[in-house]
Amino acid sequence: MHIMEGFLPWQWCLVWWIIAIPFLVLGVIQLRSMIKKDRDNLPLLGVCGAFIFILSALKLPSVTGSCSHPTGTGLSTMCFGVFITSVIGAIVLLFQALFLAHGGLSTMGANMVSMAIGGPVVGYALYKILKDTSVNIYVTVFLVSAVADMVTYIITSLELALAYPAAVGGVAASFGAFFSIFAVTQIPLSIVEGCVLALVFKYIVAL
Amino acid sequence: MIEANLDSIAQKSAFRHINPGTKLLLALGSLILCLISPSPVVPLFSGVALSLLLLGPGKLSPLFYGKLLLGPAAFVGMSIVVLLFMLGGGTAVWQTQVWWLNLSITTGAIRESIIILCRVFGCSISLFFITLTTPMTDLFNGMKKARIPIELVDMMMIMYRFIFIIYDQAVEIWQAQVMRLGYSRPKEAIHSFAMLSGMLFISSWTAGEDLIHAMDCRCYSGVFPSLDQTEPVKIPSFLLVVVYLSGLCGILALTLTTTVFP
Amino acid sequence: MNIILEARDVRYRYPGGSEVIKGISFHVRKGEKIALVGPNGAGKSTLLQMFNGMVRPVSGVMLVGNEPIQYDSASLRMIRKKVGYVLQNSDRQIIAPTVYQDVAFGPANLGYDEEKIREKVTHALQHVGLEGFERRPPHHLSGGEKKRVAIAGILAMDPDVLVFDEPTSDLDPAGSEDLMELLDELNQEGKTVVISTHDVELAYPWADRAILMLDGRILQEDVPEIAFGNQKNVRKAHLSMPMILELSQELERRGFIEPGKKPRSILDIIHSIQKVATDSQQCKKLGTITVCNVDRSDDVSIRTWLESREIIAIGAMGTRAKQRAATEHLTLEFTYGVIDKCILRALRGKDSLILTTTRMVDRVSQRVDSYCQESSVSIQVLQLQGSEPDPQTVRSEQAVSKADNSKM
Amino acid sequence: MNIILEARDVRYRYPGGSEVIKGISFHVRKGEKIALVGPNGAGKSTLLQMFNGMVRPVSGVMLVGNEPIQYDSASLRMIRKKVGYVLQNSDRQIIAPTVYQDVAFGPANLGYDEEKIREKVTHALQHVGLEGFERRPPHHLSGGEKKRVAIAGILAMDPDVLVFDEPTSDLDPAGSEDLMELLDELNQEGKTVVISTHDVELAYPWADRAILMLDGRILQEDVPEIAFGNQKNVRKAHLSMPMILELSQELERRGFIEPGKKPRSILDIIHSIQKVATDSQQCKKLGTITVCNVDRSDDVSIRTWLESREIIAIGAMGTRAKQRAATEHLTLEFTYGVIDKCILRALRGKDSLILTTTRMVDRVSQRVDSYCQESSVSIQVLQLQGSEPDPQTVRSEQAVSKADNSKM
Repeated sequence: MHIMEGFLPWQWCLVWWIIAIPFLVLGVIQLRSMIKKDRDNLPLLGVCGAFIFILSALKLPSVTGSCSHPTGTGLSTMCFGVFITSVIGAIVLLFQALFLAHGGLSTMGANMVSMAIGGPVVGYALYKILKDTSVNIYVTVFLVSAVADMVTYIITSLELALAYPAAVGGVAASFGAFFSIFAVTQIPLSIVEGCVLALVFKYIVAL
Repeated sequence: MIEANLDSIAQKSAFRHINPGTKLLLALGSLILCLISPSPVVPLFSGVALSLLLLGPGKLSPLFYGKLLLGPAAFVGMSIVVLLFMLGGGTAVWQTQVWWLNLSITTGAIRESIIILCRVFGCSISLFFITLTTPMTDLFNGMKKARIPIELVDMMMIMYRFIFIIYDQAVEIWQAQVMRLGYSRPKEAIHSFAMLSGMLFISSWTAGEDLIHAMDCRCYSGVFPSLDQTEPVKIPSFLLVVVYLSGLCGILALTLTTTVFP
Repeated sequence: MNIILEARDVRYRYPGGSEVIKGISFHVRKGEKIALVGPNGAGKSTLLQMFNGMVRPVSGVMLVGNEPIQYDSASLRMIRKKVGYVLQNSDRQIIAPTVYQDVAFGPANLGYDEEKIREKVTHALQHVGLEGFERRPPHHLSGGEKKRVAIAGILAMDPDVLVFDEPTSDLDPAGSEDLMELLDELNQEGKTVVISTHDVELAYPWADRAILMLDGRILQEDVPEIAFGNQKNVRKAHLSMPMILELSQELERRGFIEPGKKPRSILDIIHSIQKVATDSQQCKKLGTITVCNVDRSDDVSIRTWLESREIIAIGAMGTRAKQRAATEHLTLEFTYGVIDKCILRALRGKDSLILTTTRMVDRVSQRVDSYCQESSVSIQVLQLQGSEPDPQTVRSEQAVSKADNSKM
Repeated sequence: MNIILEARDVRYRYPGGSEVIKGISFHVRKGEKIALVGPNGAGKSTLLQMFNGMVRPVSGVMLVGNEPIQYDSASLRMIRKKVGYVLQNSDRQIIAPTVYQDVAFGPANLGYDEEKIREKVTHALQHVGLEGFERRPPHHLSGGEKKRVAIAGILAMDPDVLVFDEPTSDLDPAGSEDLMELLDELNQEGKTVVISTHDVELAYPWADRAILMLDGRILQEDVPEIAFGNQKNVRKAHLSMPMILELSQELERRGFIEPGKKPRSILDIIHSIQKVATDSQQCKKLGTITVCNVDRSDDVSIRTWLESREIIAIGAMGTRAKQRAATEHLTLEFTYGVIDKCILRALRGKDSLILTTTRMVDRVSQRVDSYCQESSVSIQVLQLQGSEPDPQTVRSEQAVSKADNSKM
């Protein structure tokens, strides 16, 4: 779920862009050193990025109107870490805006914070914590993916709430309203996506 | 979805021969003006003007354009409903009580919502203008000129190239599954989808490894060539864009306080 | 024969794209072998995908078993069970982690119980000659084996019609010949087989009917001799004329073979040349062809039988026959085009042995029979059977009557 | 001729896997056309990848231009500039988002300046007949066009040796023939061409030498007539014998053609049959072959020239010739195997016109010449040139001397 072009006031667009840019810069620096170390990383990252774009553009079966971004970013976080993922996520968002008219340029900062940064950061932290526990690897993958998914929607709701606080109750009430209205579709969705990613993981291991 | 992607339409656009810089100036200029406009006039004007440009000289199919505009409607609809009830100011025009919750729509909320709707309209059309007239390949060149880190642009180019290849694979796998009655029950659908994603991941990875080979075969030493030439900036079209944007600025200045709803 | 597939003026265009199928009408009869030929991008795959409802024509009607295809999901399930489709690229079709799981995908989605699924899978794997491969991961298989797994996955759903998109692309010549033979076997069992291909050399001798497609339209539709014999259309469709046909046209122009004769195989062309050149001076003793049914001769050691013969050439037709040859360590002389090659041998006075399966035994006598009638020679077809100590003396009823017929 | 590629007892095993190349020695001479044939999994691709250092043998030495390959990155760059490698799957080879960028990839990485890059790209695209495609994204191209882009990307680096892995897989027959012709053109320009394939019908008439591979070893290495003529090895290598060769063996056994003659084309086989059957009773008037060099006849309208002739068949050889035919709206009778087909016409007393490029003009006279010498007939080869009003009277020096030779 993307915040579409023009939906946020320009002040907030700016704020989210400013928050997102350091991640992007760090990501590019990391990318540059990775490529310098081994040039072969560039094609691999490029193709994986394309894969993540495709995965995010495919509709999940049986849940209409969904876009399974965290499925892709989750996989990428586990492979390449948070900063590179934020770069890949940014490019995916740009391509979605330009290819599929999905999301937008002015709101890209906000979408990056929720989708390419927030979700992956929390997911990665959870992954680090669970990795050394006795939790089954598939359960870990499921939890990481589902939580990253939920975090993404919480941040999106927060972004909307901050931009449009309610007349009565302010940001908190507005957040509650946005969150509950999107929760109807997003909670089942994040569970489904968690299952999918766990199964994908299982499948890849099986091969 | 991808067969009808906006990039292939841009490849065949009637505006293809116009310098990408000129097109970007027009679209991004309009986008920014729509975004900062406190009144709905500028976004509405710009949206209509660019649409007419696309449908008229741009020769875009009106049916396709209509579908494109309706695309984001679900998100906007849902969000606007929330906003209508939440935003305040002015007098209440409609009130209701759901259980313990007092819901009201005020004139201020309506005014605000209309502004947001118009802004979404104006900004989206500015974005569509870029995507429908300027192919990604031209944008990559522009990005290189704009000093966007070269690694980033190279990666985007590889991604762009492989998006189509991987998508074709995804479609084939999906077809094979459907032909054998996959996706027939919800639980099974999740399973099939996971299998598709996993297979796609593996074949993408091998494609990446093959790509390394292919690049080595061509003596890869870190250079990604850029397109040989882009259309030169033509003074008339450039001036036209500058004049239009100045006009839009003028409208913006004049309508700072204009509202459409009392 | 009943019509099993039919297209009535179907058209298709990609959403927002150009028209790829520009009005096509034709039909396929039950039990036919149809080859759809044409260049890349002619719309072959799109047309094939209409047969099982994967692509819905924007106008016109597709009929399966004389019923127009309904596009609700229940009807589509029925259609897809009836019309099996094998993709060009096996790697896209086989995606489960093991061969068993992959072949079981269709039956499982048909809602069969464990027992029935196992039975279907075992049967399908047997059919394509891959018993014992159940637990193998597909990505360790060779190209030909993958193709067979893909076919087994479709066979397990027990369809009436099998549609193959470019079945022999990516296979080496021996693999292609094996595959075409498998298609023949399936056809002998009553399946209708439709393939798309641009390998004219393979399609020419195989098909009952060839359909030349170009640019979303049917260019020509006829028996292969005619469809591929039209130099102008063949060129238009970016194809090449089958070598045999091209040669025979040149020979005909020079009077080495009778005009109007369209040979379909090397045997035919040799026969034609021989006829004009020598006008049947078949005086020397002809060789014999012995048929061994591997399904019914488990107790005979072919090797022992062979030892008592003089030099004989062995050919095998069908997957099981080849497996049998392998287990008995027989060196096979012929593995494709077997019957024709054995007839050629017989004409030169030499004997041969054909290993084959029950379903194909009749094929041998039929082919030899028809050749004998046409060229008024008589080649003996013998049967090697388990219960008889000396098969040479035991000509099967059938073979005798056939050979007698041919003498008339 | 100089040896340009050589393998000395090379072996290779995948890390932690089994041996795929089990000791192979052979060499390729400058200017040769080599076909590496064998089943899938025989190790063809691995061997080819050793030529440009993509795969490093675990033992044995690879030599390029008599120098052992060094595996440091500077030497590898040199090798890869010298030995161009075209992958089987063009989608895997085309890297950049537009045709221009992709073809420029090699030159740009070789450090050429803008100007030189543009020149190389333009030249390479012209060569494969894709001028005007510069700004197209690859996913909007057909399979054949993608292949050409892939080849242009290699040609732009100006290599001495071109290595193609399965160049005709996925192409339709016309596309395959076009491609083989392009390979011939490149070879005529002095490039050494090595292909791997399992299409014996294409490899047989094309190759100077065929190398049969099986299971990581060389099974046989000889001229195609011999390499493909050994039924046993061909079968072992999962190949099929070329139709022409199979037919000629059958004809030979029956005495329709002289023993030992191995025809390589339909022309050859017709000739052989004719020879035995009629023993040179070539009494009727032969037709002529007119060659038009499209590179040098920009000012002549072929159409006008044609109008003054009686019925004549037109063939085109090479990409540019075909393009010229298209711009002049000429209907082409022959688009592949052109020279042979025109000789066949000439033998039947009919005239033909061949459109071709400078480099291939000599090919025509050579082929006709060698046929004439072999079969002691004399077919006139004329030249259609821009400056001359009536080309019929102007036989080129070369053609005259050749034809005279052949009369001896």
